[in-house]
Amino acid sequence: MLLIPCPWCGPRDEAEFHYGGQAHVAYPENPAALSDEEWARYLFFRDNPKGRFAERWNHTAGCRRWFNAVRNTATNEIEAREVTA
Amino acid sequence: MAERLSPLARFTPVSSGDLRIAEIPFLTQINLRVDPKSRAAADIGLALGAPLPTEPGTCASADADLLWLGPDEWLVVGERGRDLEGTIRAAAGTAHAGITDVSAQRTVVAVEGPRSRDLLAHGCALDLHPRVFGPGRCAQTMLARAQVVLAARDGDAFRVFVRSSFAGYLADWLMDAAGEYLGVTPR
Amino acid sequence: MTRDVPEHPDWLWSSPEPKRSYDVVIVGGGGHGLATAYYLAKNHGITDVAVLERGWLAGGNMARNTTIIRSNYLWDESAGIYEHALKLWEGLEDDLGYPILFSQRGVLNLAHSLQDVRDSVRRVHANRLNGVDAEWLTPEEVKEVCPIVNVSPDVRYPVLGATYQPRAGIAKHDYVAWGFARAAAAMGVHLIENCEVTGVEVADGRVQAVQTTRGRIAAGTVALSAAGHSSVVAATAGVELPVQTHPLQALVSELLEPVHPTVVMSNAVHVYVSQAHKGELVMGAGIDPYNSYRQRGAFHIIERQMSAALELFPIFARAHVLRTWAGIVDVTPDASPVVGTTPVDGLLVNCGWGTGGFKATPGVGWCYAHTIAHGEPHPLNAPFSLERFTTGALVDEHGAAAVAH
Amino acid sequence: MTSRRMTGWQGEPVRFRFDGRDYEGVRGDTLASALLANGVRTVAASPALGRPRGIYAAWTEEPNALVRYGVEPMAQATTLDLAEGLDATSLRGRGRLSEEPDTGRYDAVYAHCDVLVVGAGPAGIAAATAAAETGARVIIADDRPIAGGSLPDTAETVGGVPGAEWAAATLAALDDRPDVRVLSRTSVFGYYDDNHLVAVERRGVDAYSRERVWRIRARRVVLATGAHERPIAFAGNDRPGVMLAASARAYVNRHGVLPGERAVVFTTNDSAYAAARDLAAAGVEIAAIVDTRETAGPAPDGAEVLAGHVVTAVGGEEGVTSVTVSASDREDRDDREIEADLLLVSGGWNPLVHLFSQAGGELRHDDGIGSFVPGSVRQAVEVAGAARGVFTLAGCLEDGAAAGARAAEAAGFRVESVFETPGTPAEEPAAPAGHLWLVPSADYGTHFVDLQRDVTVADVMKATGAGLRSVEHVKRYTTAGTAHDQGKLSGVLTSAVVGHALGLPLADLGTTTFRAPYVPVGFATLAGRDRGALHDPVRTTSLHEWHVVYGAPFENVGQWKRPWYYPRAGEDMEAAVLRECHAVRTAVGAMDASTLGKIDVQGPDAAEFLDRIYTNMMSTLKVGAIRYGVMCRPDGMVFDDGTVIRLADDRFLVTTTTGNAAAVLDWMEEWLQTEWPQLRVYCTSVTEHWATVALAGPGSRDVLAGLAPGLAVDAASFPFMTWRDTEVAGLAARVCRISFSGELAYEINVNAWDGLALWEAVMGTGVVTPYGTETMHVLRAEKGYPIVGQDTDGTVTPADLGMDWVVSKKKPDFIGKRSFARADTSRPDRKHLVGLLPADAGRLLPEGAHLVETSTLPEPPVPTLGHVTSSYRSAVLDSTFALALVSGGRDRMGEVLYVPLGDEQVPVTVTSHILYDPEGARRDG
Repeated sequence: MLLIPCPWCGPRDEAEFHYGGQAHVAYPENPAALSDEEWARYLFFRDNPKGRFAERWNHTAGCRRWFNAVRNTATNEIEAREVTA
Repeated sequence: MAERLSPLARFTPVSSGDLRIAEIPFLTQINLRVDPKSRAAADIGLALGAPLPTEPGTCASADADLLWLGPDEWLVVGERGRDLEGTIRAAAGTAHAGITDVSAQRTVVAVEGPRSRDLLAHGCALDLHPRVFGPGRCAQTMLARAQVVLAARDGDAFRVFVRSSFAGYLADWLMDAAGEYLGVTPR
Repeated sequence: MTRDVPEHPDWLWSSPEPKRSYDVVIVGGGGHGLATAYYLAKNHGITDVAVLERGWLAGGNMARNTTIIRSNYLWDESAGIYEHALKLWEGLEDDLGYPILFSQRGVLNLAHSLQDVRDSVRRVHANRLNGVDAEWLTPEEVKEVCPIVNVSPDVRYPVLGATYQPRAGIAKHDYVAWGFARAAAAMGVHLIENCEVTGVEVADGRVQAVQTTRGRIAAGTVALSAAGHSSVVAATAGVELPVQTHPLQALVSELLEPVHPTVVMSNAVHVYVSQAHKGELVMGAGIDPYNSYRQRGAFHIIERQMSAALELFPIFARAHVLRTWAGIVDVTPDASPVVGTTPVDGLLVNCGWGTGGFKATPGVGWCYAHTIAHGEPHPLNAPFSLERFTTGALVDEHGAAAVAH
Repeated sequence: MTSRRMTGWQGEPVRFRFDGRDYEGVRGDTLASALLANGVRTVAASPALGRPRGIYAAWTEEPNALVRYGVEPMAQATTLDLAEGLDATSLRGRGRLSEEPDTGRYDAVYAHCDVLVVGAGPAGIAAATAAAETGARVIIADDRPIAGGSLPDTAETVGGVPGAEWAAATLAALDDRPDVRVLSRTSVFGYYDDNHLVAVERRGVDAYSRERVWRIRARRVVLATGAHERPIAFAGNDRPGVMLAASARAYVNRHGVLPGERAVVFTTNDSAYAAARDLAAAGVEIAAIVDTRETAGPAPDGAEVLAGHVVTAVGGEEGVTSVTVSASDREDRDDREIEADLLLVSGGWNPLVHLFSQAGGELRHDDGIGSFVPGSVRQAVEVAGAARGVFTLAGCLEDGAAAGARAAEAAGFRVESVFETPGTPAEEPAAPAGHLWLVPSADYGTHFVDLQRDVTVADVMKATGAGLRSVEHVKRYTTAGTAHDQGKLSGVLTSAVVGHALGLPLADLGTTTFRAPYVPVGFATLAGRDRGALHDPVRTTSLHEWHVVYGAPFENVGQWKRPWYYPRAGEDMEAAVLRECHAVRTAVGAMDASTLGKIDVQGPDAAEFLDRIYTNMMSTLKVGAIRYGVMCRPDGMVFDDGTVIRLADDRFLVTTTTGNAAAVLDWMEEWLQTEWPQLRVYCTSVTEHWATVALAGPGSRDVLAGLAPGLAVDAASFPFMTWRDTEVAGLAARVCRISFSGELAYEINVNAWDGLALWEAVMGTGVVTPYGTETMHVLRAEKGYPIVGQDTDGTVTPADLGMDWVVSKKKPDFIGKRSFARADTSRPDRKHLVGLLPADAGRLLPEGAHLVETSTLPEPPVPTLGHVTSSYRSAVLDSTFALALVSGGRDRMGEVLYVPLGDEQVPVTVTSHILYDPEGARRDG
């Protein structure tokens, strides 16, 4: 059970959170202008590094805020955090 | 007019020297969303008699209880029948604020007494030690398998705000867990 | 006195020093990599092959799965490759000359809601059209197949019925891997342990070699078969894969006298359980939700699984969890694998099996070997291309196999 | 049999039964000590070879003495408290699950502390005391019923009193502190990320819960878990009467039991000498001490010490009768047989690094002790005492105190006074231990490595001979370490034997992975309170009790209980549903629709936000009006549907399907917070604030008019897809004129606590038929309205459903729009939602059945055209009918397709999915 630092509520058990995958994958400015390949990248391709990974969490059972954290996927240690703008 | 029926109307309150569990039905509850730095937030605080708490996990008490739910979200709780929505709406004026009557969305279970923390610890992962979660603290979290808003009050007393549809489950769970502190013999 | 599992042969494989160059380098010495090497040699006569394993052979998901074998998948594409695998399983013990303990004790997939029932019946009908044995059982019939399942209507999520595939079952995972390894090694394939691939060398759009912790090894074809580590290896060749790596936990009980005659799976309550040959109950759950390469899950997943298991099997109440563990599985957006070519010439990929890799072992080894030998996919694995994510022609097994094991 | 209880040992007698024979032990015994006290030597047959086995150890490391009793399928006699009437049966490797239901209650507790100390031996108690003195919140957990770790086994003194007394008194004092919790009989069995540890407390059959799982979050952890004595592999080392030396000492000092009369001690180190002294003092004759080292330790009175010797054979099939020893230098072999009934073994000590390793800690090989000790670790953990290779009592006390202080300091507490460790008797400095794992031999067939799996050195050598180089492979080849004891004694020994076989140092081979749980934990224990009705929350509406009273069976929809139908006396489901459908089509019915998700969406940008979320246009909706909407995922597949009602320019109320209420709110919050933070919108769930009663049928207007005299209900005043705030039955209500049946219909929303009053008022009119979800499903299907999740499966677009009209062509973008242009989503032969009418109007197609083109079935694989998603008997159509997703279905109107059912090919005709009132003539009544 990871202890995840919600920037608002403080550290809480992993079970209170919903995982949101890779951070900083913005919805494309103009999807209609993208090729099928580019759109497929947005839909289905996400980084999957072994090591530092900027990812999103939602504190669903708490304040319901989304935030970003950097976690090492090899050790599960959360290294830093920032609130999603 | 027919009687109102609370979600735990069939639940019989329990009381021992160490532990008391009872429903507090029909409280007025308003979900408030507003930018905490806005003029509207300040005005609403004035109208309610206390500034909206901005420290996460805290509750302010004035004419109503103001429970911090999120950085721009509060649960304003008052006595049965109070028009808190009107008060808040009037204070907010035309400013952008989300003001929603949720009085029947959740009911409240009061858990009180010296064993209240022991009881809640069976299903709540938060550290409920009085130094960490003493009077004036509140949190949205899980109690057993139900989402709740938990608020600590003076004298080892807690209010558990639970969604109406989960109230029956939570009451059953609390009674099963409380047996140990109510002197129920093991099966 | 006889033991509860058969003896292994006196000879398994040798540990040769890697050569500087091979026709084919298979990255990953798990079940899939070993089966691929075996079928390359057996079906295609290609034996200048090295299987590179970063740790010990078949020590990843092959050593960590719950050994369930079935082919009752919903979509035609999935049924095609899994049924091909099941047919190979049925002859594998003779084929490999190894006692893999393939036991066709049947698999029950329980339904707990009306929608579960619709989805299950749909799958049964689809299976029959595809020549996959499948039946829909009422709760009473479930009880006949597996008397210890609680089919009382008075539980939180009653059993409303189940699909049943009689030809499905379990096998002994280590024995399967070692059977493939031994047979491949006997045909000249080099099995190289403690040899981690740290990079794939590409020049002019064509694969050249792999860099390893034991030096550079040139290769005509590099075939990835690295499960949870697929994206890490592929990334060194500039190839991105639509997979995410998650922990998947499982557990065993103490050894118990036989009590559970079949395999029971329940997607709705996230439990699957069989009783292995030695007598231990083998159970698995859903994946842990976040990306991780740590072969470790969280304990509340196990606690939840126990709660669900006891709803179905009250008799398990005083069984004990003896050992828990986790593998790391690579999951695609449509819960179906990717088996085929990549934008890099000579670099092939087999990944994204999520929780379904073990049962496919001979089938995917057979198809992947074909793909390596011919440079293009066999019709059975052609639907599982990388391109499907661009066209949208997904093989979406979420509905039927979100917790597919 | 003679009693082996030491004379003068006091204890309340306890009667018990083992393998059908009656015995007597004393309170405080384990089953194992009681059996030994009764002279029972053979307690089991080995699982594979059937060799007789005796008690080998004294606690959780015991490999042989497995029993079942009551509902417990497998337990160790060495950890089982002797209770009056205990009836235990020995096991041969496998347990047996009891058919008797387990009536025990189990539960869990969350706990938090600054310092968690695992193990209440000398090091643990010192650590806890040192930490507690700083004011830190401390939990100390120990798996034994009596604290003190090895102190009760060794009878050493601490601070001038017997160690066990010191331990009990110190712990009692600790427990009196407000911020210290002492957990006895509590095994910490798992160490997870972020210092989350789980433990099981065995509270006993008289407690409210028999066993309790502790979920502990600790800022710092001190592991003071001690060490296990390790066995040596030699010929016949499995005979009853062979026992670990320290375990024999424990039986003497803890239980007053003599495990034999005449003992040989086989050791590589000094610790067995102390055991020999205690046994001798208790009356066991020490025939010889066989020490592998050339320089032997000081002999206890009268015992012969054979330095540089090993045990080469053990005589006695049913139990040790003699021990053959030989000089370990084989050139100078000088076999000698010594008569004995007990052989004590000490191969040195293995620190218990299981939890440390689970925590992610690296292990390091320590040449001095010849085993693995804790190395580096990321988590906030200290290791103290024997668990890190400190084997003296004074050393453990000091090490523990230092670790406890360090842990408290790291948790932010100030160490103001140094905790004075109590005095201990002077100890002779130990001579260096020797390292011997196996006694060389020409035949390794009875050199057991894992007693419980019957694995010998010969088996290990067969594995290495087959080409295996990894200890993990050898474990799997031989099954060593996979039994009930999880290799507590065999693990390191197996590695050492592999090293011997391959000529590699133990340090290079390492161990197999240590995995949770450290001790077996019951399934029911872990399931805890989440059993039966509490397995998963049951969600109910405010009308639930009424549905129960009126006999409705319930359908599980997610966690909700929804009334399925309301059978009258003598009716089956089919009859009830046909009657309910008929009532709605011809008169009026009412359904509890409270479970639909409801989200209040407020803010100046609410309309713009909903335009982006829904496929259709919501910003053009007028205040007072209602629109049906569909939302898709970015991949273009239908995610949810429902109605949107506009309450004000800047306020909407959105409804969702029952199952997706939480998912849709999360979805909206995700887009608002992470993609469109500039939009000024707030979303709030009001699902349970409202109770919703759907009133449907041509008679619904009259019923509503009667209940809401203030409301103008005529079609012109209250048109379709509008809403009104009014009073219904004297209750403040919001009435929406929407229909999911095609009939004139209303949804009446009141405050949830008024829900039952509203429903009773509706039913009080005497003309309204209650109907359940099944009737609702039939009625909507007749109208061709899809149910998300039933007629869709995550691969269906709005166009597939024939809902092009709900997909805006005007909006520049909305979630999912781009995907509609992909090659696969624009294919003409996609599966479309169509209706099916069986040629035989009485034939009900099974939901899930497939469609094929031909009237005879070819050999598989047969291409499928699609499948039946919904299928019902229709009162109003006087026929069965179905909805189906069919490849190119909209181009197949009127075609006959076939549904293979068993040996039959059932013909069906493809029709529009709207089978009833396609003109919509009935919606105004």
